[in-house]
Amino acid sequence: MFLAKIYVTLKEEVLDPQGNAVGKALHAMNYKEVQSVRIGKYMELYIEGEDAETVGKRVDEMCSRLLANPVIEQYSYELVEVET
Amino acid sequence: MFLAKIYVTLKEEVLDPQGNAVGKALHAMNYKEVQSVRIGKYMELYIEGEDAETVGKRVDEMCSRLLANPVIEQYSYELVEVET
Amino acid sequence: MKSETWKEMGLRKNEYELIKKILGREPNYLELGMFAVMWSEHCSYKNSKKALKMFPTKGERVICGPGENAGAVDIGNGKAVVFKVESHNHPSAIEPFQGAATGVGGIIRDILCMGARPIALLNSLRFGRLDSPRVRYLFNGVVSGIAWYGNCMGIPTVGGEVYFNKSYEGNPLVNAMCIGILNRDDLTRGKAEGVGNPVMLVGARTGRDGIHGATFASEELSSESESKRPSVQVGDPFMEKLLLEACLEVTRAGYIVGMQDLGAAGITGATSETASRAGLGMEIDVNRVPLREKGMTPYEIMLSESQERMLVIPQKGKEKEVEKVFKKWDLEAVVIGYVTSDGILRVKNGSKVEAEIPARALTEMCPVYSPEKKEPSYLKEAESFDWRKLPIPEDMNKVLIDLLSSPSIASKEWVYRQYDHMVRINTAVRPGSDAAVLRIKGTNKAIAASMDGNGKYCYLDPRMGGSIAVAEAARNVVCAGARPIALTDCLNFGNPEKPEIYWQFEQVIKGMSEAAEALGTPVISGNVSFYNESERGAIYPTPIVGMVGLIEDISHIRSQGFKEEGDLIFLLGKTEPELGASMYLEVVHGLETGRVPVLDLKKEKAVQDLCLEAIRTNLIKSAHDCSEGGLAVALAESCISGNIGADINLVKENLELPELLFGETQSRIIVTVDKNKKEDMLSLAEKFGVPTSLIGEVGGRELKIKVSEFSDEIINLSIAKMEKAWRGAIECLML
Amino acid sequence: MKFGIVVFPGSNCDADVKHVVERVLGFKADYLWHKDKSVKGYDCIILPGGFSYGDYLREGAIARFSPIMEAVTDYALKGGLVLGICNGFQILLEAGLLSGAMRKNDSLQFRCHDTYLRVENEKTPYTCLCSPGEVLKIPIAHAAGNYYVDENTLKELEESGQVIFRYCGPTGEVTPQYNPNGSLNNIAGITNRDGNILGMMPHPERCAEEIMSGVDGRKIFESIVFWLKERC
Ligand SMILES: Nc1ncnc2c1ncn2[C@@H]1O[C@H](COP(=O)(O)OP(=O)(O)O)[C@@H](O)[C@H]1O
Ligand SMILES: [Mg+2]
Repeated sequence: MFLAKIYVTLKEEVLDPQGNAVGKALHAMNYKEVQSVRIGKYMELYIEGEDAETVGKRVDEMCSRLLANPVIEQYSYELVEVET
Repeated sequence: MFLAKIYVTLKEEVLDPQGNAVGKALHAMNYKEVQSVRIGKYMELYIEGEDAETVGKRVDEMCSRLLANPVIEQYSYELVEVET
Repeated sequence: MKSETWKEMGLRKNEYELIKKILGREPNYLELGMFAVMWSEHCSYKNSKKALKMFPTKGERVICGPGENAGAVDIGNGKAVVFKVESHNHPSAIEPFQGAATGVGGIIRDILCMGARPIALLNSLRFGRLDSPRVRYLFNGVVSGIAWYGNCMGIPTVGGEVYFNKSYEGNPLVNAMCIGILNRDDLTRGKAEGVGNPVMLVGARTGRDGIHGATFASEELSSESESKRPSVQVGDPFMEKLLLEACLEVTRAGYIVGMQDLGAAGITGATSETASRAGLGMEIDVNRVPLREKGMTPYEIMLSESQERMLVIPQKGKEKEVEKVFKKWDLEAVVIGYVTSDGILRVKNGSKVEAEIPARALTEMCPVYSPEKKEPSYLKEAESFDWRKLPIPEDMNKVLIDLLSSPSIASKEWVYRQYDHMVRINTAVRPGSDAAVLRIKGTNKAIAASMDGNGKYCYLDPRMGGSIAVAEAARNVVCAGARPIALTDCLNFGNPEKPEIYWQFEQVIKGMSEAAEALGTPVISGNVSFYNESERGAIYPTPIVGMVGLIEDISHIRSQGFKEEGDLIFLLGKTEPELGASMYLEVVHGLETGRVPVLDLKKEKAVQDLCLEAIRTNLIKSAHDCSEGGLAVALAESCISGNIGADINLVKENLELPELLFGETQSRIIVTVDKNKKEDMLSLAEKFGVPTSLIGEVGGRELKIKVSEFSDEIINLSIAKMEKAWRGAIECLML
Repeated sequence: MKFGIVVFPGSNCDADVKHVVERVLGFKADYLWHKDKSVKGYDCIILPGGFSYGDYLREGAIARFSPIMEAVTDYALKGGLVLGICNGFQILLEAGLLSGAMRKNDSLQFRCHDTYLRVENEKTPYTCLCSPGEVLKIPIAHAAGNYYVDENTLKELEESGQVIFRYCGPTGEVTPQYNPNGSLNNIAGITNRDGNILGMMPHPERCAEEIMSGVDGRKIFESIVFWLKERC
């Protein structure tokens, strides 16, 4: 079994209204040292599989097909082997 | 300058409707090997600061006060020092 | 300048020559870019302008018509309503959620810059068929995008329509309409009046959004900035909500002389249009524009289409007050220039002049074209199609259920339950009836609104289809108890450079104009969307009409559901032997052909006048027009909406059963009347010269239809069964 | 009698509540700006619905740090009446004035339609004109009304009568079929232990006049008025 940790973030040039609003809120709460905030998604998938390579390929496919929206988002992931 | 990578996830005992829906969608797309899906948030904050320890304390505070809701969520974070 | 840069920017040779003549010199790169966007079809309407002149635009109530950011009509009590529709088809095809969301954001700003408070949103949507996963993805994304933006803004989305047809498979249509209200005196124009008045940019920061518009490759734009340009814009409804409140506050305070949203062509469009409307000029400094990204060039700044921005022109000396209001709402407001007397739009970068163009040249001097036109060859064939050669199904119950559960006819609850349609507590008739009704607080009045259009009709007979779109929209509003007062339209077509498409375009406008004239509903605003084509060809020509009607007394509000056991059911208007272009042919036989039902505008007007008079005199308790699916579907909808059955007896005469039950003859309305008022209804109908028949009675838990010459009931279906088919159909397909 | 209605950036039912208080009930209502620091002189504070701060991050998460929330908290802890409707409820949860949290609706969609609510406790300032078990028809409009709280607290809420409204059928049957969002125990509204703070997802202000298809929501406002009068 593998645990896939997937990070989906907005592409750099895409506006992040949510991140902006949170950044402003942090400033208002006096965390003035915060320079910028970007908010994305973090997903944990437990996946049955023999070896990291094949699982990795599948995860990549899931990301590009469903989990991330390639028009505005980018993704990356890590695989960790776990005990069943 | 530090980059704080923050992970906010639903507590284990809290049902994750979004994760379940994505899990079902993946099954329907024939990724039958997916055992479970949990969806959380991934945030990147750039923070001005001298040393990792003080910045870490501040980040922890931001998380517990605003970025995560302790009733249903847990958080973790990493700090990376970056060039300005 | 590199030769033929103008070509890459989408300008024609004659246009480039004209630009040189206007300027008396070669334009520089920025100037050329500004001309290119302003003279693009999207901004200049150069291919459609002539045809659009056919529309009737004047009327007693019209305060301002096409040409302003939105049209405005007087509704009495010192108040006016402002409305307009706009398309966001192409962005929604690429990214359905954000594309649709930013479409809603855009149309709201159009209403806002008239100084009006937006009080309602509607939308008209077209998709391919729901059995395709891609279509389901688009449909789901578009609906949730519309929901997100409107809900977050606190503007109720009260109505609209959705059709599914394979002609839209590669090209979904997303048309959004917004209605606003204001005191007549507060009406603001998109005019930069008063030499010396400051020009302020407010709201979101400017980024490299949507610069491609009219231009692509070039030397001046580094490949780096090219790659940084997002292809899709992300909406920020929260920002727009703040913008809305702040703009209304400065308007009401009387600080400003003009206001204009930043839409297509960004700062270039807003500055040249406001200056040109006032016959004045403007000088701005791109250096002062707050930017979201580093290293933006004047070209990028002038052409950026970043969302959630407005141009505000305050009276000189009121800058500080305006700034204060925006600050209160946590928004930036920055003076970027001032109004000048010389008629020139002058763009500076600090002290350096980057562009100097007569403002009028950008907005008024684009050449106008009359594209070639040609009647398409398929029309004759369609017209001669004879449905009587087809077999007639045995089981009409099944046909009715199939029609009720076909996605284009089925309940759109799956859609509108995702929209907050009640916020602002004005929605007296919610989505799900013929038209939505909004009360006007502080008066005894209400307005009704509906969006309609039938692409298949327009494909098979553009002129008739155009007329029917207007007539049906008006009829829907009438069924709610409202007198139609004006309309807005969105004309969705394929590539106008194809002669067949342009022919359809002209015919549709002709048909719409005739109906608008006959029904007394001037066209006060609108939008054209061309190039809706994919490899599979053009979409059906799809004009969408957004109709607004006025209810003088809220006690006249009506909805489509049957009300009370024992009420009499009348059919206003007469069913003709017509079945061409119907949903029946589409659902039962998979055919989209035949002769479109004939609309007689005199009859239409008479039916509408009769219905309104009968509502005004309290004869009518419910009203529902017959549209797609014909009489049987309309009866079923009234049963389901009212949660009560009906016993119907129809006379066959010269009609075949499918024509009688499912034909889509125009100018028909089903109404219910108290059982003691039969004669009153009939004599009123006679007075208006409308053939009217008593067809049944409200009651029971079934819809039962008997037809003369047949001993058995032709239709006998429980409400529960019909409701399940109708209400559950889309949800079931979307699971 | 005077009501205070807090306006956060992104509030959008503020005007609706004001309309009902002033035009339907005939009392005075003031808007209270989120940057204000005092709520003195009011008999009841209402946090209206909407999308404060766009509902970015989490519903109510940012609004709860608005300057005025300190004053509201103070006021509430001293026993003042505080009613949070929809987004207002979410803000009260985030602020810790009520227990629990909201998750996204189980449908993952925004839902806007009528719901039926069973009145589970008619002894509160907000329900004192209702009869026990009365069923009210009040619409919802939200994307995150899926109430959650840990098991122990839930038990406490239930036992001490803090669950005020539950989603139900037209005749009061509380079943999953009538749960529009996945909320635990079909919960639609709760109070704090003292009963002076109510959070509810449905919008009573949307059904307080005949023309708005139903007047059941008026009962909640009238209860407040009745309770305040009785107490004086
Ligand atoms: N996209 C939509 N948004 C909101 N309401 C919709 C939408 N589509 C359909 N509706 C609602 O469903 C009802 C029926 O629509 P439709 O079948 O197009 O009616 P009609 O045939 O009378 O024009 C109308 O009240 C309409 O407002
Ligand atoms: Mg209709």
